[in-house]
Amino acid sequence: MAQLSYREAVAAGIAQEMRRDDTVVFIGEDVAAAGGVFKTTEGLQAEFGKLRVRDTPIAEQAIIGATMGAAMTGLKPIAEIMFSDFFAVCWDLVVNQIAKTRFMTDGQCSFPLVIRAANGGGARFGAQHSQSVENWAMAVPGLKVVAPSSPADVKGLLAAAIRDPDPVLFFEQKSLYGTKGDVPEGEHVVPLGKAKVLRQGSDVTIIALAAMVRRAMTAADTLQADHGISAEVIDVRSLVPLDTTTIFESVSKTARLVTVEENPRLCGWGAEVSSLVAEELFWDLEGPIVRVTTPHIPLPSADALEDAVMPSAEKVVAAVLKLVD
Amino acid sequence: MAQLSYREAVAAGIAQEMRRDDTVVFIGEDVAAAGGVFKTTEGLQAEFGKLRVRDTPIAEQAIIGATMGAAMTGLKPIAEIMFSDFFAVCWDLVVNQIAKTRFMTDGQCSFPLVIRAANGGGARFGAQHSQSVENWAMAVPGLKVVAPSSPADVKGLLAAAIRDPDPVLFFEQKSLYGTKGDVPEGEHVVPLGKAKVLRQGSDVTIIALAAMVRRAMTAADTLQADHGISAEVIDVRSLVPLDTTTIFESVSKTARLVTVEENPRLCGWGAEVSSLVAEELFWDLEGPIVRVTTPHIPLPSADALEDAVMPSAEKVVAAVLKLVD
Amino acid sequence: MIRALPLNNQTGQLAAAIENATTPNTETRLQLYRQMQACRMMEQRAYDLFMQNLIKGTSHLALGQEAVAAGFGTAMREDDYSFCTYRGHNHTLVRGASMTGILGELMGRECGLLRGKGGSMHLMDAKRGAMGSYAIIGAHMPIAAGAAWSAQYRESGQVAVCFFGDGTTNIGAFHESLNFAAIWDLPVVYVCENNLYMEYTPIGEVTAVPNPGADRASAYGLEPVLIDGNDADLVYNVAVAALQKARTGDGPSLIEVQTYRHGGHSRADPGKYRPDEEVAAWMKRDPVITYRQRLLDDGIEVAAIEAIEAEQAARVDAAEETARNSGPPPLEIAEIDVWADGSSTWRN
Amino acid sequence: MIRALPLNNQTGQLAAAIENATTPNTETRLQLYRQMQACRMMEQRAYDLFMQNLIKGTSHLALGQEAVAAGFGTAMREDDYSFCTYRGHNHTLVRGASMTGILGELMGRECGLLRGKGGSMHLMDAKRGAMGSYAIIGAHMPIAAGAAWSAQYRESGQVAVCFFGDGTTNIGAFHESLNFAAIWDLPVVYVCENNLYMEYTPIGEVTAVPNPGADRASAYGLEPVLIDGNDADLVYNVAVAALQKARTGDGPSLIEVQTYRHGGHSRADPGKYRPDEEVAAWMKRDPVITYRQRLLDDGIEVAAIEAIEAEQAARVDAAEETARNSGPPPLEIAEIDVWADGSSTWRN
Ligand SMILES: Cc1ncc(C[n+]2csc(CCOP(=O)(O)OP(=O)(O)O)c2C)c(N)n1
Ligand SMILES: Cc1ncc(C[n+]2csc(CCOP(=O)(O)OP(=O)(O)O)c2C)c(N)n1
Ligand SMILES: [Mg+2]
Ligand SMILES: [Mg+2]
Repeated sequence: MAQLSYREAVAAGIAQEMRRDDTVVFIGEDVAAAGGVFKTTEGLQAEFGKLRVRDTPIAEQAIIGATMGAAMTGLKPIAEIMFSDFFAVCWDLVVNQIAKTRFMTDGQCSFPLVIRAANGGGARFGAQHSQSVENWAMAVPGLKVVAPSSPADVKGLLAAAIRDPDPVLFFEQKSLYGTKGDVPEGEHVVPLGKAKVLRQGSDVTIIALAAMVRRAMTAADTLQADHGISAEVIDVRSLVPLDTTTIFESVSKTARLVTVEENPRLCGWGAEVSSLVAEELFWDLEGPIVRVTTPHIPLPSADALEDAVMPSAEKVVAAVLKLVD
Repeated sequence: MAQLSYREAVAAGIAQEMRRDDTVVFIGEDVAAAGGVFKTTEGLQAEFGKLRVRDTPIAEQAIIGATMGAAMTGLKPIAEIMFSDFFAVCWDLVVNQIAKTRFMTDGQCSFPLVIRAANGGGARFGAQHSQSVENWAMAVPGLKVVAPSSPADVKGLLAAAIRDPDPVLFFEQKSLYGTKGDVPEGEHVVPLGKAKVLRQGSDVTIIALAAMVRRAMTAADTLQADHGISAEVIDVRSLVPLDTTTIFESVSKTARLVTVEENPRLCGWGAEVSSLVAEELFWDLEGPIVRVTTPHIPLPSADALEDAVMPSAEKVVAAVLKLVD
Repeated sequence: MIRALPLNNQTGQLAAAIENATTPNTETRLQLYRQMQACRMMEQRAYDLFMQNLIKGTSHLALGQEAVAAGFGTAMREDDYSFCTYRGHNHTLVRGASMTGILGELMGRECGLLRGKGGSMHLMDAKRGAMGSYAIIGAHMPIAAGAAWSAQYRESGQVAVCFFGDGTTNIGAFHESLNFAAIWDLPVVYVCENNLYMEYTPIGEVTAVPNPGADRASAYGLEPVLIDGNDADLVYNVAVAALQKARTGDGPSLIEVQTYRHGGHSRADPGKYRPDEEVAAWMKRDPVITYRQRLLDDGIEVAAIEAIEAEQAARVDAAEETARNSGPPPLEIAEIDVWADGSSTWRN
Repeated sequence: MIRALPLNNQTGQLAAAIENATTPNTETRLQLYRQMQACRMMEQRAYDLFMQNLIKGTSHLALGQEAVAAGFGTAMREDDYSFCTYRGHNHTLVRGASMTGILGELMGRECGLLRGKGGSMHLMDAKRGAMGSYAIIGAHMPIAAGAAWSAQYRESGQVAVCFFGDGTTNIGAFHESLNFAAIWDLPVVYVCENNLYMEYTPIGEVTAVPNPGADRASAYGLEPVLIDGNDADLVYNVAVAALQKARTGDGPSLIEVQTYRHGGHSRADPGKYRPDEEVAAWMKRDPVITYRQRLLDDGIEVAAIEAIEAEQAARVDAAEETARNSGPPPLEIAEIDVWADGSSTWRN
């Protein structure tokens, strides 16, 4: 085991895969010579050279289009979109081209590509640099959607995403970049589509993603310590494929579900999971399904305001208490 | 009352508002001289002149950006995006700029603008010209989202959208363009945010939008005639604002909810409504909440395939029967 | 024989190649004629099939623009990549795709190239390098750059050719792609088929420069090239030169070819917004008819020409026949092949 | 005095205006100096406030680029519109926005221009025509075109000025906006501040032409203009000419100004990728210091200059003081003003 930061785990995951497969290439804005604006890709150009790790112009449509064209002709490209908010400037390539072309052409081509992006709030960057947009991607058939919460998962899930023959959108939570954790040293691959039960519990299931996972864990600690409530906490890790087996098993046991998501309220992944449970596990439920989300607003910039609106451990505790009381 | 087609009601709604307010202007690709590729805007340039009704280049970012800039400086622009799938090429302007700027600037500017788009499947146009993307818009704070199902609503809701001081995305269902209905002759305005109970019922609530409304109504007829099940049918009409009052009243009464949406399965508006009900009306429910959607796939083009995957009256009937049995 | 349209400052590698090019040999010219006739007859048949309501949805014919697809298709290496638009039946056919597959796809039949899953706007035959038809304006331009980047990286010597219309030059993806291709010296040839209209709007009304492709070339450090796209020999020679340039590492080209579609923009459009004289003038420049005459004038046997015509007529008849007899696609295929494992499963 | 950088084929209305321009009068020049000093001192203070961790989040300073904001700000009519980027503190200040409001916004205080809701990248003072700072590259370019379209439609005589960087010229929105503005003859002036870097990457490595703005002008039928952006007199004169051109119906301009940022791209960046000699050479061309010397050389009293310096120093001190004493914004404001009715309600 090595102690790596979430940030370092990005480069570690990419490097692991670039070493074993020279069709893996990596492009993006300021990712190569400068090592990325979040310093997530430092050292890659030095190790793999200027042909495999390349800086691009500010041209997200070109970046993602080129990534698609390369993937359908023999490469396994990785692209960086600096902030996930910028998916909006190249969304056509992602959702109309990459996601659909395999299906439309009766399976003639595959798209083994990964698009990484720094996602989420907490850095006081304001509404255009702080969004959590995993749900935008989840809504589009043809995209796999992954969002790790720990350095080990960053490395392992990123490796799996690069090996995956389908397009994967890989959301890195920018507020986690500085966090550290144990990461297996040798080859490390974590399969996509497996949620992780981080804490066993019997009274309520709390499911969360990325930065919300720690808050859910803190909430579970408080619930246990202060209220004697035993919460099971699940890190969803991958929205597509979605591990309904693990989630359903837990909800069947606890009979109560709280989802914790960072995105604004409407049409988030929590709504999807809630509607799945309301349809398929209704008779197992002993109470409403509660979603903790950011309100349906753009994120404000000032620290006081941003902290006030995002889901917090306290809000999760409050939601559970309302539910279990 | 006049008999108008859904298509004609578009021009009627725009013309009504352009006559009363000369800050209303309208731009888009082939909308002016040619009257639109769906012939929805015929006659507008002839009546209102070349300065108020203008053809643009193929440049959706320019179209939507210009619409935003005009709205914040005194005009009430309407823009057409020919197919709603093309929102993906100008999504940044819609979701990051138009939707957020009022909030970010502490309310310094308003954005009284409307973006119309032909939405949805059934025309055998294939996966890049057939999407239902109302849910993409619903997921973004700062956008109002409307999708009419009848000619009268097209005219009345479009008029309300044009008068509204906020940005409205107006989704016209392309498979409905040829359908006809009574439309009030004089000034006609239907307020945003009011769902419409189209049919009273007591056993189950079926909520639907746009082209799915007729299918829901047909299903309700069959349920009554063949199974003695009394279904209440609600046309949601507007996703933001969402008329939870009307929906909740109905569900409290029937205790059962089926949503019918055209979009692919994950993170649709049906998931949001389902999760709202599962959270706020849980104790009133007497059975699971069932969502009828297109599967989570891109839409195929061939008529046989397209018909097979979209929600149909039969599928709605089957869903209700499973639920009520 | 080689007639470049006059353009200011038109100098450079491609201009020189056009200048020095000679008439293609007879075998090549017969192949150009064969390709043009195949396209022409297939699309005329497609038109008839609409009229019989056997083709649902929309469809965009390139009747009148055949010299472009034929010229490039004939000049390309088998393993080169081509990317085209919704108006891409011909570009797909000239790469060797099955005519039955194309007509079958338009008709939504099981024998369709995509078994009915894509439709007329999305034809692809990847194993022949026909890398797809894209229905959202401009999207395929960066994708083509990506295929070229892949070829460059793999040192395969392949070139990507990307066809698009005049109207497409005003969208952002055009700009991003050209700059990207230029800075990385990518082996990609961008072919702007200027047919004078973006749908129903004359291109001049929505474009800041007279020549939507050629007048933008210098913004990417590229040579401006503007040629008569109804002259198959000329298109072929330019294609050879641009492919060669790309293959030898000299980077991308942007070639504007002037042409005209005989019919409307799409199935729904009778094309009435075009002045009668304009249509008449261009009908006189029909690339198939004028090329036939040129071949005869140059002493090619009428028998050779008629043999091609007969062969292609038979080919279209056979394709139609097979497509008509093919059933609708099996419904199960609507829910497969979202993913590489063949499934559409999003949960476990 | 007026020094346009040499550029091939640089002819036309603006080139002529530059050629014929005379030195601005003393009042104007003192205003230019005042604006530059205001920007300089405010941003230096902002830098100090970062260092004290009183500014959270990111921030992008334009230290070294002040002549551009000052030149245009001084030339603009009060009711003209300006649109800028995340590097927009100065462009906002020169329109008359409160310095306290700007520093307060950077610090996330209630007295901020946006009461802390937007942050440093989104400054706006709409009532002074400062129509916002946009943090996604290129997005504001079509928005500015829209404001210009509105002015044209309302026949208000207003002009929109849109500032952006060299790196922005490679994104699609740049292209769409320029073409759109050109075909509708919109009264908009696009100002490309070429500071040689897109974040950390030298602009030449990612751009197909040497002059990212000027070399693209002809693609939109516009005159290529490239000037020294560190010369406030020159910037002012060009601004006057371009605003006049737009105001009188002669359509848009694209003006590239060469300049340099003294620091890194953003708060996080020490700017180490830049050669020392390059930085040193540009520091010698500091627009504030060189302009001060020029004013003295031209016989302007040192007292007048020092008065401005003292006045602006006092202004910055006062602004900082007020901002420091302002509390955090009330939490309720996080959930208002999504809609024009002041609410954020999405259901009834
Ligand atoms: C982004 C986008 N906007 C609009 C359309 C609708 N549309 C389809 S074809 C077309 C005109 C294209 O003109 P041109 O590039 O000249 O190609 P041509 O059809 O003449 O071959 C338009 C506007 C589209 N498919 N994609
Ligand atoms: C669409 C988009 N892509 C990337 C970024 C990240 N980004 C912010 S500033 C910047 C560089 C901009 O360079 P330039 O246009 O030269 O402006 P400068 O910062 O030099 O003023 C980049 C890439 C962004 N904000 N938006
Ligand atoms: Mg055209
Ligand atoms: Mg720059």
